[in-house]
Amino acid sequence: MSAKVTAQHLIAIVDTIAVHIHNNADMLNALDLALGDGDHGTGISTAFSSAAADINQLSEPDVMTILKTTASTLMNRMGGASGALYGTFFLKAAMTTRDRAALSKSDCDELLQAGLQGVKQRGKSDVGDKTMIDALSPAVDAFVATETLAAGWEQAALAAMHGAEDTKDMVAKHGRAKFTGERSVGHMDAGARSIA
Amino acid sequence: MSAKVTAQHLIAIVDTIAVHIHNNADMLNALDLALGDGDHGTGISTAFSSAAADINQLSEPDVMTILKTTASTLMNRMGGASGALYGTFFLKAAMTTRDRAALSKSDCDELLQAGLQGVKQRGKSDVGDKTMIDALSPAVDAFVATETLAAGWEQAALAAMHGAEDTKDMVAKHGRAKFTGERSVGHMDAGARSIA
Amino acid sequence: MSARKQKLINQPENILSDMLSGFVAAYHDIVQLTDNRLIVRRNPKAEGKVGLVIGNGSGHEPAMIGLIGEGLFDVNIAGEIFTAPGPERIVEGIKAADRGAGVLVCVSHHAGDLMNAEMALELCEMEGIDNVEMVVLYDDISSAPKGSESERRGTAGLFFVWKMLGAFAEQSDDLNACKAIAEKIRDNTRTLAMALTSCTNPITGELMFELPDDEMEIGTGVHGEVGFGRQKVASADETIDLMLPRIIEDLPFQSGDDVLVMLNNSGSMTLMELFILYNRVAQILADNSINVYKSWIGPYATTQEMAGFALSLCRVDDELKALWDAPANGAYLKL
Amino acid sequence: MSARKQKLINQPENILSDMLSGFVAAYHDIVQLTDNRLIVRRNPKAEGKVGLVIGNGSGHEPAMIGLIGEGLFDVNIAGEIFTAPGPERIVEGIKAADRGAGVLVCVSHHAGDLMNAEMALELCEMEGIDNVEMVVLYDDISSAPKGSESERRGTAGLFFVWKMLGAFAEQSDDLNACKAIAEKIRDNTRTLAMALTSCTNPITGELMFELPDDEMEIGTGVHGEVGFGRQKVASADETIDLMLPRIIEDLPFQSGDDVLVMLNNSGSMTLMELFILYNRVAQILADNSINVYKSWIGPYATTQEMAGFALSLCRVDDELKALWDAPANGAYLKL
Ligand SMILES: Nc1ncnc2c1ncn2[C@@H]1O[C@H](COP(=O)(O)OP(=O)(O)O)[C@@H](O)[C@H]1O
Ligand SMILES: Nc1ncnc2c1ncn2[C@@H]1O[C@H](COP(=O)(O)OP(=O)(O)O)[C@@H](O)[C@H]1O
Ligand SMILES: [Mg+2]
Ligand SMILES: [Mg+2]
Ligand SMILES: [Mg+2]
Ligand SMILES: [Mg+2]
Repeated sequence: MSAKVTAQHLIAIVDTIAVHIHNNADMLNALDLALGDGDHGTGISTAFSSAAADINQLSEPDVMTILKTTASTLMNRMGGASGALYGTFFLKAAMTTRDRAALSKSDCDELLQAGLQGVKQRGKSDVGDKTMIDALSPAVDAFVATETLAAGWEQAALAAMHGAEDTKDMVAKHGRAKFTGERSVGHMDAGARSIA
Repeated sequence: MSAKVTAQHLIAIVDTIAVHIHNNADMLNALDLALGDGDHGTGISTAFSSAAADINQLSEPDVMTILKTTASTLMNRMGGASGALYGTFFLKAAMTTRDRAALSKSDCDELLQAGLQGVKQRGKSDVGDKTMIDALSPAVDAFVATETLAAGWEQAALAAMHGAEDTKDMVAKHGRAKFTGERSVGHMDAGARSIA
Repeated sequence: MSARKQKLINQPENILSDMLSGFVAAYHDIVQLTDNRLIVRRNPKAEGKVGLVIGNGSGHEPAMIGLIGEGLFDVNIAGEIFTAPGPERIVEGIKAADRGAGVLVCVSHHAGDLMNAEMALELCEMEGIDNVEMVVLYDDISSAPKGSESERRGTAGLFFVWKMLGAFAEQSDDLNACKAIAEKIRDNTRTLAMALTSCTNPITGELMFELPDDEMEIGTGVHGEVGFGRQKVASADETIDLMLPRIIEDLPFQSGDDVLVMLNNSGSMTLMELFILYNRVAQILADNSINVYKSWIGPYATTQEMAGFALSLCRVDDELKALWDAPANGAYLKL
Repeated sequence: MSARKQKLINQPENILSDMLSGFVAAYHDIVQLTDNRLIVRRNPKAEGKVGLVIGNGSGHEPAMIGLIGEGLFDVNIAGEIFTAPGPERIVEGIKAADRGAGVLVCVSHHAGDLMNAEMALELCEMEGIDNVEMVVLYDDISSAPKGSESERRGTAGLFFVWKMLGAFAEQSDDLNACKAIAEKIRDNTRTLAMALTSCTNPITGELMFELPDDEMEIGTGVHGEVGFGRQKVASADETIDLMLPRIIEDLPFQSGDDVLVMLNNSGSMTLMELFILYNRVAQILADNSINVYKSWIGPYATTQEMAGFALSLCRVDDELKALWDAPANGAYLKL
């Protein structure tokens, strides 16, 4: 287990997210269909697949370029609210990595916190508003609370799952319109988890 | 049983038709609904009711005025194909009664034949075309074939019923679009029958 | 049966009067409602020009009330739902449209419309109103075979007559020339329609016809009359591939022809679908070197909320192109 | 559930491209499709005038592709069905609309539309494209209480902004004045919508929401978002009596006000019903001495084939009346 996240690691991470979400796309759509517009899974899935494809095209990319490329592909291929939010997360994360060849645990802490901050600002929302933030925020906190990268991903994924589960209940109480997104967010982070 | 049809008789006849058709309006609509536009019964019913009302307004009308008034009310209140046809029947019939105070059996023969002729011309159709003519034509023939008015109405009504029944079968073979009209025609003549 | 069960109306017997009142209230700058319930132009055409009249059953809105106005028709006699108006009202319409150069009574070919118009003309004769002509219009290739064109139904393709005859009559003092133009447009127009769902009669709330959810019917009329082809619902391209070649062959439309194209929304098709359908229409016409002069996509002659469309082509020469491009100001047709 | 199960499309993933190709094929005299799939005016507005851009999810046709043209908008960025386009495409749209006097980006208030527009403006800043402003538009009184107007959804009433802002920008070289007019129209507009049936998502073929045949819902959004009032289907007059007073109270519209009125067809309402509904609207406004300057009845912002309508009022002064009457030439809005 490497002590730092290199460009190669990052590409592998995005690839894994893409694969995982692709495998869950139909299920996400099905959830969205509960009463959403049913294209949520398809949207995220195609967007992450293109992101993975795009960054694998890059010749000898640095960490920042990988994150920026991921951000722009996500926001432009996904569209909608989720496209803007996922894109913002990676964009703000990228901004913290200028001139870094690889990312230490503390670099990753900073990166994740910046991404979370960005999503909160973009969405003008915070924990408890029943959005993806209720999954993302505990995940970032859990990551930061750990010592090693490996432990960080583990704890983040767990916290995200719990956060998503919580919103699920919250949301179930608050009508189905927002339900779709929350569950998909849960899966999104579940995707991130499989990386560790 | 009077040997002649007077103005009073004529008014009574139209009244009876109106009542009879009114009582069958829902059933005619229901039949029309089989696949028609479902307003056939309502159309005929309201039109005949207005016709009865209009001729009862007339002060000391002669036979011709009664028939003309009936014709114009029918064609203008009913509209559609049936309005034109029923209206034409009474209009052409009226034309044969100029200056007549009452109608003898032979006057009635002439009147009914003229009405039938008018319908055939208006519709550019004849027996076997699966229209109201298939009910009307045998009815007129049967009437003419009898000696007395009473017998005439009896035979006419019977023949009309048979004619309508026949078209019913014919039509059943030729799709339901025309079905509505034929059955309603059968009832129209059934209405006439109750007069004898 | 995915047809809508409920409609937003008041008393069924008041549908016609409520509708006409609301229509003229909204468009009083274009039309007015006379005491005898005729829809007439707010600004009558010039004296000495030919008047245009049409009567029809209601339920097809915007046809024909929405096509009364400058460069279009002068008077519409709206009958009850799907029932042609009687002869006396048609005579009133003829009188209202008379500007001293005669009146052309247009008839969409259906038994009721035709017979009542014929009786109206007989009444005019009795009353000594001469200089009235009638023209019977038809376009639906599914309702009678080639060679029996005059037995065909009048459907959505009559739109081309209304628009271009309207432009012609706005300028014309020659009744026979107006009739001739109407016939010229009619004889260059061909239409084929299809339905994806049925619809309900607003008076009774009952289905107008039966059509399973997974089937479509080709060749339907504007009252949901049965067509010739019932089959499983196909894709947009497949549907156009089934319909357009029949239309092209019927006239026939030939390489080098200039045409107007209409995709009429029968009721509840989405514009999204109509644009997707039109995309295929444009491809096929291009493949056949048939040039689209102008096209029109939207609701004109509807069958209540029926999901379906009519595809109509009209071959045009320079005279008709000019008439198509002439200004029109109806509540539901502006050029 | 009386919602249509089948749509005439080809591959679901090609809906947007098939639709846009068909649309521009039919209306190439008014619009063109750029390589990066923007819908732009065939005849750009004069140099030195303010450009107008809007991005939106598709599925609402004719909005907004049908409102690109002279006296209307310059560029539309059509996203996938019900999905706002991403920021880069919006930036491309801004560049395409720039005639040297700056560009106003209009946003119909929905989370996705707003966030992507904000990001687009940030990208413009990074790229050093200044002279770009954004205005967020909303009108739906059912989506947030009085006093929280800025939290309300953008729905069919934005039609009034599109038309009158379009007329203003056609003549204006002042970006801030354009933004001010947009806000003025927005702040004088109030809308309430209802649905009689659901509709299907064209990509999945699934219902957008559930609504029993014998019930209607008041307060729905343009994606079938839930409203506040579900009840048995009422008559046309009762429905207007439920909706119009809420709209009048919200602004409030007062005796002596001049207003524009819109009855927007959400999809498969018949014009017959809309005229019957309008008849009651006109009565109530007259009873309240509110003067209807002009009205518009028809499909503009649709929710696929949903049966329902939006009722919208806009209070106008002489400046806005002149802008309403100014010429417009979009494929689906001509004045
Ligand atoms: N203002 C916001 N702040 C944070 N998250 C948001 C906000 N608005 C939406 N979201 C998230 O985005 C999800 C919706 O994504 P998606 O359905 O793909 O976009 P759209 O709503 O445009 O279709 C919601 O489930 C929610 O988690
Ligand atoms: N050309 C015709 N000749 C004779 N009878 C006809 C003709 N056309 C229609 N009919 C008769 O009229 C009936 C239809 O009447 P109706 O449904 O009330 O008028 P519409 O068809 O206008 O709704 C048919 O059943 C048929 O009997
Ligand atoms: Mg969504
Ligand atoms: Mg009938
Ligand atoms: Mg009828
Ligand atoms: Mg979406």
